[in-house]
Amino acid sequence: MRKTLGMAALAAMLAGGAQAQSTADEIAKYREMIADGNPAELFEMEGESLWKTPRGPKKATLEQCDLGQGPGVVDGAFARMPRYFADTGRVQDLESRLLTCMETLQGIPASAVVDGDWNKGERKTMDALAAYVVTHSRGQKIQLDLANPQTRRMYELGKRAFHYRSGPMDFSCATCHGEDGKRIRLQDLPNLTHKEGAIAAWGSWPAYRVSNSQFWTMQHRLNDCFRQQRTAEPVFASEVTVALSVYMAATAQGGVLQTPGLKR
Amino acid sequence: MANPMRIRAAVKDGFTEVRVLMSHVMETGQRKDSSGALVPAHFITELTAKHNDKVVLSAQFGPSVSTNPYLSFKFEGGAKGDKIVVSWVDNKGDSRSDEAQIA
Amino acid sequence: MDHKRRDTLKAGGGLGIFGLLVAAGLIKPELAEAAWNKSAFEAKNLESALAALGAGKPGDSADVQLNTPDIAENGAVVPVGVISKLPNTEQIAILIEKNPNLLAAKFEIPAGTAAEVQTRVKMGQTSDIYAVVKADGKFYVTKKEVKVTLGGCGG
Amino acid sequence: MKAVSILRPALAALLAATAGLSAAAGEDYDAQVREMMQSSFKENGIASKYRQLQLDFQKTCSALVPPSAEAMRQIEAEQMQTVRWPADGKFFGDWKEGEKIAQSGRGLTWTDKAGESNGGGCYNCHQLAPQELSFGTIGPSLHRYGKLRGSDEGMVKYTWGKLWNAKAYNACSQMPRMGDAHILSEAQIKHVMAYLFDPASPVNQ
Repeated sequence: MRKTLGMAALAAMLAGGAQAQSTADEIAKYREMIADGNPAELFEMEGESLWKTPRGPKKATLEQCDLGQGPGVVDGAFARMPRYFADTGRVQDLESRLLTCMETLQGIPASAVVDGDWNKGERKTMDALAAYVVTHSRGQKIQLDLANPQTRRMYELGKRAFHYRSGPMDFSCATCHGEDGKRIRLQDLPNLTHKEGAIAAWGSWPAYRVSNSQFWTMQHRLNDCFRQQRTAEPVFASEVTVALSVYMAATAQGGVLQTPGLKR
Repeated sequence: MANPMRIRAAVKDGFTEVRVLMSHVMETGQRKDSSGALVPAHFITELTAKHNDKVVLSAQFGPSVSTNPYLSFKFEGGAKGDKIVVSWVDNKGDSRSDEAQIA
Repeated sequence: MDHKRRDTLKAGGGLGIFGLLVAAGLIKPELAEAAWNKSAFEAKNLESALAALGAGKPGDSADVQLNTPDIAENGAVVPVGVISKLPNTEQIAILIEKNPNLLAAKFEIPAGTAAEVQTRVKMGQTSDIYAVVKADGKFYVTKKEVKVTLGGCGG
Repeated sequence: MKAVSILRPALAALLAATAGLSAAAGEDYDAQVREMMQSSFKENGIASKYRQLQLDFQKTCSALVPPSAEAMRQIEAEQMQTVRWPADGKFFGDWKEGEKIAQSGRGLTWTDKAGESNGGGCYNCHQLAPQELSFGTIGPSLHRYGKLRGSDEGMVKYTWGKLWNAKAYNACSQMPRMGDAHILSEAQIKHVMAYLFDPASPVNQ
């Protein structure tokens, strides 16, 4: 019985495969057509203006924010993130580092973002700021400092978190993102355990999503991955989100950033 | 107040190609919010693009145009440094006008 | 000129935003007068939309090209390009048959502007898209089906 | 309710144990990850923090090194015990209802509410009816499922069991345990069965 089942399944799979290919070609054409004129540019413009606007109780701008390349240096900063910051003693991704800058420079408490709602208030500000910063690493190579022991530790944690199955559907990140050439519905799933897929994913988030006209940071992306994975909700900028980001960015090491991206 | 547009204009083969991204919700008036209430229609109705002082395109939009509208077109002539001005108004009377130089 | 403009601005209170834009020289008066074509944009079927555009029964034309994908990954953003090879093209309209309001956009093409526009539209479901072109006072049409799919996990 | 009260002290004990371990072992990443998978998450609506705890087979199937054939067989045997056969002996419902369940990917997220009927999410991973172009490829195509495989008792029972608990046939299968994990009700699984086997179902066209 096992044998007949295998043959039948194979025949059905081959029939489905040809159709899947022509659909994939059409979807590729669709994506090419919308690639020019990414509305993420609107968020980037807003982010640049917010970066330079005095805000918060301290009425300060973010122009002295140190994203790892020195105070105020935005160019190329995202290509080296997440990274270890001595002043906070933590490995930080872009969003958690922006939280630090907003808190120390502007006096805006991190809780305004961490406990906030998506697309509202300071979390919305965060979206625009991220759009601005990542645009200034577009075209640059992903270069994580993997010699740093703290970053290395986060990589190891991230890799294990990626494969951690739990919840009512037994899913882990790897369920959908552990193999080449898979799709959910029509959506291609990058294999994040290999370099090529990791570059496709890490290298194109944050991104504008046409389905809801929103700009999504990696924090937002990961949050919604976990939602669909049916876990509890990851806390904004929590250790697991940074660890997974280190795992993805390290796997994508050397790839070129196309940030900000344009997504379904 | 509405957020600024992003306007890019470049000369190519005797034509100036203009690409515009507008920041606008383009609400259809048919969508319900989380509480089930209808979100009122809010969309750009009219747009003009000018090269120096000459209208090079005018358009009317309905609510079927996508959120954060994109538009591209091209006109004859135009030189590097010339001014392109794009203006829109929406059904609530909000408006926005931005300019860019031909690159 | 300046004099006249100042006078118009002074009277600006009653002009509304569009009037102010005209007064400020941002928009030509001709455009302001060519008000938004309410009846065309609110038309619920192809016949009445074409009638409101003054297009009647346009003839098919291979000189009107509609550039869209065959399948849209998401109905919220469907790229649509229209190119007219007809001489003296003065107007291009994009209609989506199965949308609640068919007419999506209408472009006036002055002399010197290429009869070639690209924009993005929403589609509620798989539908024919029509490009209606007015050239030399006559209307022409071409259509193409775009399939709208459901992406993502649906969760 | 009873299960929760049993779990609560167990969770506290586990957390205390993992915290101790990570401090003692230094670079015991597995223990640190178990702790992180608790501390980085918060409850939201129906998505409780207990979801962060791993069942034994989930833990085995999360290891960076794939489990041994023996460990897999053991899991499969254990999971087979969970399969509940239809109480009235009837395996098939209405394929039209089955289609709706196959199409819907809703349910059990923190934006869903308790008591809502869940979808099966079948199309997320499988091709089924040929006219639905939007299908996933994580699982094999199930187009013409009944037509190609027939509907003898063995095939019907295998399919029911696979839907109830896919881990009974493949320990680390990516497919959720539709029946065992209370994602779908018995009645819903019958509808999905009809969608797969009924000669009139679009799946078999």
